Amino acid sequence: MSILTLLIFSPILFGLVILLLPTEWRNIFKHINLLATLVQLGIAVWLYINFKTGALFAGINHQGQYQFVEKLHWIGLNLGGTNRLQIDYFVGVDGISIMMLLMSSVVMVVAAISSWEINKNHKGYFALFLLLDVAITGVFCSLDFFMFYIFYELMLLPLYFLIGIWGGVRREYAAIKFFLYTLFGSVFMLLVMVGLYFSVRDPQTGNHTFNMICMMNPANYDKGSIFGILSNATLLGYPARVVGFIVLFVAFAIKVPVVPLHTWLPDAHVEAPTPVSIILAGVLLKVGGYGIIRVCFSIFPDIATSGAFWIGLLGVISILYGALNALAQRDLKRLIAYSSVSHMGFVLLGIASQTAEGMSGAMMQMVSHGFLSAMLFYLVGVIYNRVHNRDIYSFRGLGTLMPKYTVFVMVAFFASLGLPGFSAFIAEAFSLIGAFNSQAINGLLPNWMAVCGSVGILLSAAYFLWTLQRMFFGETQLKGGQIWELALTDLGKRELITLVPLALLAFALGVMPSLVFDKVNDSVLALIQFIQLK
Amino acid sequence: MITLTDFLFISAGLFCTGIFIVLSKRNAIQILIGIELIINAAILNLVAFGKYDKLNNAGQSFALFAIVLAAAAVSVALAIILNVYRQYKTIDPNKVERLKG
Amino acid sequence: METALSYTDPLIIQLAIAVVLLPFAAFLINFLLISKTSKVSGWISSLAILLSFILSAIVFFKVWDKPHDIHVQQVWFAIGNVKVQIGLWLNNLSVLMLLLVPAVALPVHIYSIAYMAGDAKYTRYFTYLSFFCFAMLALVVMDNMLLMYAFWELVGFASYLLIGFWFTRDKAVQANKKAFIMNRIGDIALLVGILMLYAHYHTFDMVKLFAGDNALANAQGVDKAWLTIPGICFLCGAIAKSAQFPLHTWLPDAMEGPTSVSALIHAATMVAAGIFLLGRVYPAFNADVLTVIAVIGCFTAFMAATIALTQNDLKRILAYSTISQLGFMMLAMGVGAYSSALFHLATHAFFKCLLFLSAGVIIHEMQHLKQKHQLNIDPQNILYMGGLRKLMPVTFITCSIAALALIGLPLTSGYLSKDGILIQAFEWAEGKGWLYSIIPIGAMLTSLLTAFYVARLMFKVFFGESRLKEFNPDIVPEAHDGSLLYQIPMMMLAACCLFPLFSFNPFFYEQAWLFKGFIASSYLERMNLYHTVVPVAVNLLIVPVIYLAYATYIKRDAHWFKQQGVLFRFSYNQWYIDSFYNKVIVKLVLLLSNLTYWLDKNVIDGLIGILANIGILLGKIAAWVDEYVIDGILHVITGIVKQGGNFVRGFQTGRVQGYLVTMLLVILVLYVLKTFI
Amino acid sequence: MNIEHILFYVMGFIAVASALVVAASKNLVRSLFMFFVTLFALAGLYVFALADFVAITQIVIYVGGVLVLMLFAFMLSGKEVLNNLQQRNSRFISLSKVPAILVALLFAIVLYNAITKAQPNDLPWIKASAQSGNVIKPADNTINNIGVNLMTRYLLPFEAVSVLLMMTLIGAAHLARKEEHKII
Repeated sequence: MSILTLLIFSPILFGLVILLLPTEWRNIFKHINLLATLVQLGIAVWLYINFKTGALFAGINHQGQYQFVEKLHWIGLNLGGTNRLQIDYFVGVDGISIMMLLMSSVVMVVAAISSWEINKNHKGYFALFLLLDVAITGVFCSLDFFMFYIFYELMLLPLYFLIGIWGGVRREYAAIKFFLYTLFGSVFMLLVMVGLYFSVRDPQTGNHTFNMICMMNPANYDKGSIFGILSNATLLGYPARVVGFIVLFVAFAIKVPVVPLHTWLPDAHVEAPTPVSIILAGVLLKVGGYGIIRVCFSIFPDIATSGAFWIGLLGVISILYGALNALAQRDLKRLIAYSSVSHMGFVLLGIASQTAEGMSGAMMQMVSHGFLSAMLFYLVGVIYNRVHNRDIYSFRGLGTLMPKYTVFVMVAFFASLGLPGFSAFIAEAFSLIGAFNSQAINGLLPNWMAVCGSVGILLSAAYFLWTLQRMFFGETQLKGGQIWELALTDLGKRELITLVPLALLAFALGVMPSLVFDKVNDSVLALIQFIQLK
Repeated sequence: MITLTDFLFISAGLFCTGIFIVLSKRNAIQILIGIELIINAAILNLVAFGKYDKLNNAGQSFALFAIVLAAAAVSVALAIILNVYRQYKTIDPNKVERLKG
Repeated sequence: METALSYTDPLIIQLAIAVVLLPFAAFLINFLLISKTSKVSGWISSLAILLSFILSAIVFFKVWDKPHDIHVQQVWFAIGNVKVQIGLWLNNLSVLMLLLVPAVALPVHIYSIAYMAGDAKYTRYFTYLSFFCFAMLALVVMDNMLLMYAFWELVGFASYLLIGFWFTRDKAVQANKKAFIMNRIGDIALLVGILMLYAHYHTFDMVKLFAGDNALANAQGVDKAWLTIPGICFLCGAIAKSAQFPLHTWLPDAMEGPTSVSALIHAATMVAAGIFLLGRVYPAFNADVLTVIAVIGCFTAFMAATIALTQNDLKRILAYSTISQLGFMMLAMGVGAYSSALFHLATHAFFKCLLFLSAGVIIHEMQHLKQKHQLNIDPQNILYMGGLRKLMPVTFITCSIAALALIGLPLTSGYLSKDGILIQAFEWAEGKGWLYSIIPIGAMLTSLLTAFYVARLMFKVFFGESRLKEFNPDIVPEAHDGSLLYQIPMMMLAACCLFPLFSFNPFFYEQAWLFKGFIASSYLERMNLYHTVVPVAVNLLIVPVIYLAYATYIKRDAHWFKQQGVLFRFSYNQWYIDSFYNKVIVKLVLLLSNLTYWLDKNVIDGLIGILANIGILLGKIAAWVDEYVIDGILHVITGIVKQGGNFVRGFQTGRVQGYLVTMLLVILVLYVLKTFI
Repeated sequence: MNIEHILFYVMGFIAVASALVVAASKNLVRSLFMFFVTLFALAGLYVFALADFVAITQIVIYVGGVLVLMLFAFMLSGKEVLNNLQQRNSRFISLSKVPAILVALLFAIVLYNAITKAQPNDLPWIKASAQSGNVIKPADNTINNIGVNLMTRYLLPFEAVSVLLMMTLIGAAHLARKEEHKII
């Protein structure tokens, strides 16, 4: 059994333990849960340390260059003649997925710690939590499209229940909205996946295959198949590959989320319990970005290039639109949710630029946003747990009342608005560099996009600072009066233990971006080269 | 000369009467009598046609078998009827609906 | 990555790094170890800055006027095929700043020990201050534009923290938000400029880009537009940081911070970073951009000076004065008086810092008076002051020196630097048409206005009788010069405001060592008439102006300004620029944001809602069809089957005779069928 | 029309008529006795069909065996049974009998139709055997021949029937025995 398999499925073991334990022991469930995520984090760190870099380990479209690979035949059905249904259990990591794995396992630990507040139906909650953990890890490791899809769908189920059962007042609405949105995306993805399957043959076995890496090589496409590069097939009057790309892109864009497919996000975030918000913002959104890189761009590089302008445009719109919306919010969690939309726009912009700087910046932004949004949502959770209110205008002058809390809020806010020294600065700067570079290198994105993107940084400063001013500064004045003042105690030890590592991580990545860039660089270069070959 | 047709008519009459008895009676023993009548109608036919088989005597031989078998059937049937009566206190077949005692 | 220009000396490098890192160490110690109100923190920070000062002096003397820049680099991280370097670039400009910052910061630190003594967040204050010093020092030595930008933002961040130091005051919080956001506007422009340069030249290295003759910026055959546009972006960055029109409004508001902070950050160092930036990237500007710089500088200088004429808040006057002086520096940069600009930067740092520190002492005393007599006055309002000359002699003397320097009277440092700017502005305008001569004339006018408002300030504060008696005749105003901790730094600075520090010749700026340090200037010789005429004319004009102020405010026999006139109100309301921003731009942005939110809620979500409703409608239709059509058919079928079953069940009576009847009937039917059909 | 015919028709009439009486009778004992008559009449008809041995067997087994068995059966069962076995409230024509009558009449019609259509006298094999002399004459002694045939040609059915007889004997005896215990 390879280390990746262990990484993916170890939470299941813990989940089983939780399921088997009697309900009376519910108090130790959270400890088991935390242990599970810590074990996973340990494995992820081990992977990160042992991950080899260099052009020979770039991954992307070379099967041999992936690391920690495990490939087993999983489903193989003889369909008569030469046709054989070939679905492999195929996992492996390259520079792009290793960072996602590490980031997601850190976020999961944070989410596990913040699950301390869960107060009903412990068994179900933690079982679903661990199932979600499995699915997320699986998505980042799978190299077989079928497996990818299964894990991708598997994420939906626990999330739906986690929001729908443990959520806020309008939880059912939010859960349904979330579910429908994402399901809408993934259902069409299934069609494209099947189309790809019937277009691609594994050169070794001659069978149709779901192997994503085989899908990346145009030589593996059957002549005249629907997604074949030379076959010029059409779907609905458009070239089939364009349609396929758009469908996959929409599926992932919903996850990212890209304006105008983003409205599930604020609702889901607002209604979800804190740990789920953390996972949603910290990891789920990255699945979208990761999917765009791993699936959309790698399988349809030709379309990615011709459609880069539109992708970049969507990115810019997301940046500005999300930021403006955040400016209009009264609910702190909603504000942060919209800020996520804005920040993820940088990912899209960076990816669309198809330059090494832009791609790396996008990767960095995903990692950085993973930590920062986890931190932000955790902080909102802190205050919400205390007084069950998140309205910005309900609070004033928290700085005097909760000094430590305010320090962390400031760290998180300033890190998010791109203060140098924190990861988001490097990430956003390099996404924008990519966008600027694009004009000179491949001419995909016009300069004004990058300029508009930078305006997004300005707006993010505006809404974060305004919030700081409204909530934390000034004389202390609370809607709930004396009762709230007593309830709003400063951060406890457990909360500090969660927040300090996150803040340090954000800081470390800001000072030593090489922690990410070194691992990512080869893959990014390979990806750029791969895309340019088309 | 007594023709075959005469025999057949008589046997047909008996047969129809037997059917009538079987269908209409509410008494198991009477139904049994009806069945016997039908059997006898059949035996009459066998015997009548047996006249034209002197060598093998097929008609008469099988008439004999039939008589013997009918007797055996009657004895079994009677035993069953008595048992049924013991169980249900009736021998009306229409009222015997439960199969399990 | 060594260029031909570079020349390394490990000792200097280490010293320079130490200069930068010492305040950072103080920051860390204060942040992590020292308790909230411990007095130790002040001494730690001061010690750090003192050491920094000493080391920077060593570095300064080793590097100043050497033919080689010092440039060392190390790989920070690699991205794509590009290696991003981290490094130092020490040349005259940066070592000057490197010396200037601790030189100004040291007195401010000492002053702060006394000034902040009673504050509940004493340690926090010094933490921030050390952090600022670190960021500022790092900013001036960085060779890498990305890092420079990083520290550029960090000084802004430190300024944000310090302006909002008393964060329970609403005004302070609004001011720091405003400062940060307005600075951010410039920062974005700066970032865009940096990124454009990177996109074009694939390096962040300023040495490669701008230093020497073989710099990329001077390379032939490159589209100069790729230099001009980033140049304009840099200019925008500098405008925001140095509080030039139209992004100047944050600086007066920033006076909400502690006065010592205003002295260090918002008068001497951080705001000068904009000028420093222009100096660093000077080759990026072509003649047109330089003209724009000059125009902006001149306009800002003039505008701020007119506003300063009518303000009553002591610190606000100084803030507008700072804006005005920064405008002068911009102007100097624009007209090519590179060295004069930096010269003025240095001299201005000292005298403006001193002015602020004096103001701090005065406000401190006024605050005491206010509390003592329970007066409802603004301690910063100069209208309530007066007569402090005799009560606070040390403050008066030091403040006067600074004021004279600001006015630019001979024997002060201000005279040297300011006249340089004026003269060179005239030289620049010569032969370019009358339109260009507006700039030197405007500058001259501004220096006269400066003389007026400084005189007004001095007269109102120090001369005459205390206005407090107008409230209550019984008040005996008491005020003292502060303790030695106040006095020593002020005296140190006062000494720096005099000419000997910069030139042994008090009248000719050309002889100042600082001026000569920048070879970029080509105006080394006293070539023409301007060098004599302009200083004489200016100083001759200044005397009546001061007298006018004296007549207006002390003798009160001149009534030149109608207090209610249009011009007065225009000036008093700061040209309505701030109100314009608040009422138009902020409103516009908020409106836009509400619009997008409305869009989000109603259009996008509405669309989704409509889709959902359509879905539900379809669902309902489907349900109806299901219930009545499909189920209906099914019901009919089942009904038929049921009826059939019921019908057939009739046969299943359990009556043996009934079966028999059926059986026989079937036989009959079969027979009949067989026979007759 | 000779005496033979007359006797035949008389016999036939008795058989059918007594059968009808059996059908019509409400009284079980009466119908049983009328069934005697039918069986006797049938035995006579067998004689007319030149099957003396069958006729004898008919009388011996049916009349002497079966009927006696029947009578014994319910006479031995006691009075209560006897009363219960009496058919109650049965009219000859009642609504419940209509299907029975209908079916019987239909069968009568069908049989009549079949017999007349088939014309058994003109069947090929009957004609063939009449020509080849394979017809029993009134003077023939058939018993000998039957005995030989039973022991040779029909030995297997004979043995099977005998086994069957024994099984029914045992079975009937088992079924008819008085229950000692109630069957659970």
